[in-house]
Amino acid sequence: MKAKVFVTLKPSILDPQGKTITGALHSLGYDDVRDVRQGKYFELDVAAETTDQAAALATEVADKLLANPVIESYRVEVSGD
Amino acid sequence: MKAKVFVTLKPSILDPQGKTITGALHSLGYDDVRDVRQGKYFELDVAAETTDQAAALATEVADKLLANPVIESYRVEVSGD
Amino acid sequence: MKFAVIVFPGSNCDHDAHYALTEVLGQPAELVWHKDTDLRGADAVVLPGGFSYGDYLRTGAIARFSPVMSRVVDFAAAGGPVIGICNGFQVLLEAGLLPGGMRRNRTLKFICEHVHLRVEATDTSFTRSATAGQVLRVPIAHGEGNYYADADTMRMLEEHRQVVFRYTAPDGTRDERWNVNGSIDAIAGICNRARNIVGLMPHPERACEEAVGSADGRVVLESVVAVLDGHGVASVGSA
Amino acid sequence: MARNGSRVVIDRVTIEAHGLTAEEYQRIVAILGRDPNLLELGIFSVMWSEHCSYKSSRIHLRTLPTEGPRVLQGPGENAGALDIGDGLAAVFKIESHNHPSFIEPYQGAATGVGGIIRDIFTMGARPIALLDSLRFGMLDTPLTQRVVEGVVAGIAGYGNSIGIPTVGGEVAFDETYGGNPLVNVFCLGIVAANGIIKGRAEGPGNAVYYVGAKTGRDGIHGATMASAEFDDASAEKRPNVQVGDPFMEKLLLEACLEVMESDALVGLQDMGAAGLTCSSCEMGARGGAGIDIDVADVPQRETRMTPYEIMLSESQERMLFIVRRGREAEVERVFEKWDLHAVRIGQVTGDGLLRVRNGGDVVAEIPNKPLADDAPLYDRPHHAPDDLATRQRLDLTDLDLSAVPSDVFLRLMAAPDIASKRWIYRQYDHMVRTNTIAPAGAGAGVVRIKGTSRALAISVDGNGRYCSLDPYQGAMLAVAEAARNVACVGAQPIGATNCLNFGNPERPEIMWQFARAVAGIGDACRALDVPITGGNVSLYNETDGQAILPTPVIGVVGIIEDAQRVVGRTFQEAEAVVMLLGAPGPTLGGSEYLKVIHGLVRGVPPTLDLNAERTLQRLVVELVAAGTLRSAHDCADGGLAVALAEGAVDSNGIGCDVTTPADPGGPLVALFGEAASQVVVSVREADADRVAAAAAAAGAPARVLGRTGGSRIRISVDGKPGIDVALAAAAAAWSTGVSRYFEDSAA
Ligand SMILES: Nc1ncnc2c1ncn2[C@@H]1O[C@H](COP(=O)(O)OP(=O)(O)O)[C@@H](O)[C@H]1O
Ligand SMILES: [Mg+2]
Repeated sequence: MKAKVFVTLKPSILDPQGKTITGALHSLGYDDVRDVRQGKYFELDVAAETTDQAAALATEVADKLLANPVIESYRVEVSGD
Repeated sequence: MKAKVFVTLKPSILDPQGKTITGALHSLGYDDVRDVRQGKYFELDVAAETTDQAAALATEVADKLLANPVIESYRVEVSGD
Repeated sequence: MKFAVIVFPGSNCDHDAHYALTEVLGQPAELVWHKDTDLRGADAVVLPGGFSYGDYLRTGAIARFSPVMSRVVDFAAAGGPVIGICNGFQVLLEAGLLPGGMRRNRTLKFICEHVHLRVEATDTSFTRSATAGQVLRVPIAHGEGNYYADADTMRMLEEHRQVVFRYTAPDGTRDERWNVNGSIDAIAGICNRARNIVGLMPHPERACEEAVGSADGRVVLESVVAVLDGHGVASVGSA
Repeated sequence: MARNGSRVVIDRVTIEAHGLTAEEYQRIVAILGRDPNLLELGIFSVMWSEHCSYKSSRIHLRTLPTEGPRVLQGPGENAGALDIGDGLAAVFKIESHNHPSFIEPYQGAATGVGGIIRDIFTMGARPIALLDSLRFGMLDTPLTQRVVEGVVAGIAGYGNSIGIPTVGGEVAFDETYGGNPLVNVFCLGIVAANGIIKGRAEGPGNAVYYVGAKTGRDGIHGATMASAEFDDASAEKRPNVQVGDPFMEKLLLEACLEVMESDALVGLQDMGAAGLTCSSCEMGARGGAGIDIDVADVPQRETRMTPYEIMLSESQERMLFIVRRGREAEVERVFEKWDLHAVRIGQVTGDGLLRVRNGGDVVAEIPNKPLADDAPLYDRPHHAPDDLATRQRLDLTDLDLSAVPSDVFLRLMAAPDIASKRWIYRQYDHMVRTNTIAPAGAGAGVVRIKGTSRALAISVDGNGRYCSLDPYQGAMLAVAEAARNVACVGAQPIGATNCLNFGNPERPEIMWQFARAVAGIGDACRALDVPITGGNVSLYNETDGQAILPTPVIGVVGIIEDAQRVVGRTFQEAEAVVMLLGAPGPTLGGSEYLKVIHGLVRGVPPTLDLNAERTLQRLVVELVAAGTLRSAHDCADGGLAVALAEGAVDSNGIGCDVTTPADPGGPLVALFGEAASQVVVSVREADADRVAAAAAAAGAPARVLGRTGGSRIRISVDGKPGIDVALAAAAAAWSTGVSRYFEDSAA
């Protein structure tokens, strides 16, 4: 089963990458892009019976390794296929 | 409006990060995570009337700056809120 | 006394630390493989710089799960002096042995150059022999040294005087233009409350001989030697 | 004969698609005594590509001097080796990764670094230094800015991660590189002189092992791409970009060096261009042995890969090695320690054949020697370009030479070719391993050899403008400049490597440039006693038929007996005496001044007197060894004025007040004209006479120009006013000349 994990810097934390990208976009004339925040995106291929199992596993893994709770937050999505 | 851009390495391209993360998870006993691929995730705050406008803008930006077409492919998602 | 220099896959300043300790300071030191489960009776532990596991995922994120790290945790809990340099600092953060986290440098670029550090606390295991406010010229070499801690943590760090090094101008004055990587409060290094664990982004082990540009970093390694040889009050254990 | 080979008929189209001519195909049929199958054709096509076979260049390369008392290994192995005393050898080589670096700048440059590092540690050497020689289009175009950002970040990303310091390099900018940047990377390592490992397969029955990254469909036809002239069609080749994995290579590096501590290894070679094909048949050919491998045993990253794909894949970070019979287990253990799984994929045989199996069935069978060594050799027709005479004509009276010297000076100091490269080398870890003893930005990279009193100095240099006006002189000047840079820090040049970047050799003007350049390199290396121990050729550097400037890049290695004596180019104190060693006689031919101020690449470059050059270099080395010099810097781009200013701009505040000899061409020629064989030195008052005497004794011209000190750069011409600017202004122009084109220049 496929599980997706999205990791982003906590909203309160200034994101140097996002800031630079926003600046670059504005200098390219894309002023309608008000702000950009960059995060990480993981596609996990997990062995699980149910989507709940998959979600539980992905969450545990995100918690333990994929995200650093001190500065990042994460979200897990499981698609049945 | 919020637009999300998911950037992933093209399937045939080596993903050293994903490979290393998979290895780490296995040595931590998470063998049920068969494979991990790492990508980038962008949250854009865009000024747009319609979700279509937003999607069009995000796509253009992803094409131009966020993704490297030579080795990466991307997907755009717009949530009305 | 004896040093253990931990070698993670991808460490690349392990030999530099070992050389500085043995050839320059004349101290016994041993390279300890990350899969080892004892510290060979070391009196002090160095987590060296480099790119453990390629810095993939996050700097230090994978290395902190190495078998040897649980030994390091016990050793530190017992008051043993532990220093994390650059990647080693990042490992200490990931392991929760020191508070806060790292972001990409403000410029998003890797930066390698000599910078100036002001010693903010002289009662840690690695600054005992330094003088308060002393300015050290030491190199940095990192892409992710932009230190961050939330408001509560910052309050805690101030309250317990856990900021050990700050980036400053050559004359030691605070100035955002000299905050090379954009770290919060220009923080270059911190310690734990017990003051036996120190982490810093700059490389004191690269600044132990004038021949390579500076010997200012020696005081950091000499401090722990002094502490362990019993000159000066050992901070070990004292909270 | 290959049975289960593919059934595809080998028709003209297939042969052409493999970049082979009809004659080359006939040669293959003659070697095999039959028609090849598709896999065999693919194998020949990559081995006989320009990139791997040097078919257009070899007859010229043969003329290079490759011998000398210190040469332990000349061309022919993965890298060359020189004896540096104390039982140690320096192993070094330079290699290009030009085309991939345009297609994907970050990964192209990164994998280039990975490739040359593998060439060094496959020899058993611990890599301790990298240098990069780069060429880009003009910085004011967004495309070039992106390429520069990517290439520099890619070199940093790989070198920094694996922990090998990038201690020097060079970069220049010219329109002709806009669509075809040059990324040449030099790597040097140290090994016990008696511990050099060769890329040989020997001893029938010994096991053939594969270790490292799994094989994917990376860069298939990459070897042929790397030498196929660029056009829009190259767009389709884009999916073939390879991603580097410096972490994997770091593990390979440490594991291989650990394995080599015992004698269990017979031979080792990386899988670079042409991957498994090149490494297996080259090792077999060098050892006069056969290799029998089964692609089914090759670790694969993707499913349903064909033998063709596996044999031609260029996936990075892979090694092939031969283990002595009975020693397999101990070797495997070392790799396991580093979480690497070495896999046995075959064995050495006595029949001299490259035999490829797929699950046991033979799918290809080719004799190694002819495959590796009997690629066609071409003596391609060459003649001077018709417009050469025109381009060499430079009539100063056609030029407006009335500009104010101080203004010209500031513009030159800010020109990217001359301006500070700090924005680049600040991104490189140039200190890891704590051997780097020259300050970043010095004329040569200097690394001490721990455990000895010695240090090695390295410089990489090339001048495309000179070479486009006179490839023979230009190439000699490149050798001389690299050696002079090494001499200026106090090192005696002992050997060289070269990377020859040119356009399409099928065009006679290009082939002429190549032949003349190689002749120049040979003559200069002979005269300066620096044998060529290896190198690399990169041809077809063109964009839509427009060739790059001919760019031979020379890497010279020098040795310093007393590492503590090393001097830099920067003034050390005020009131020092500034002297010019070497004969005056500057010319504007091919100069930076003409390019920057008049937009011209015209005239005849400086003529090099090899004896004068040799005398000058020996003098400088002797003076540094005696501790008489406070700074030494060679005169190159921008002439004497720029050389003097470069001693001041990062000296934190030490200006100079000097006067140059007059020149019949006028003050601009005197100040900014370029001459071969000149070095600017600063010495203590008390030593000035000694230096003059030593120069006289050596037969080298020497003259006092003036004094260091003051907060201005004052350079008068024969007493008459010339340049007079605040040091701060010069430093500002110089330090922002490159960085101002980039986002982060503020920080
Ligand atoms: N310009 C040159 N001068 C001298 N030797 C060269 C030159 N170019 C290539 N060689 C030698 O030819 C051999 C093959 O070169 P190359 O294909 O670049 O090595 P690799 O297979 O490691 O890429 C090497 O031994 C190299 O030193
Ligand atoms: Mg090679």
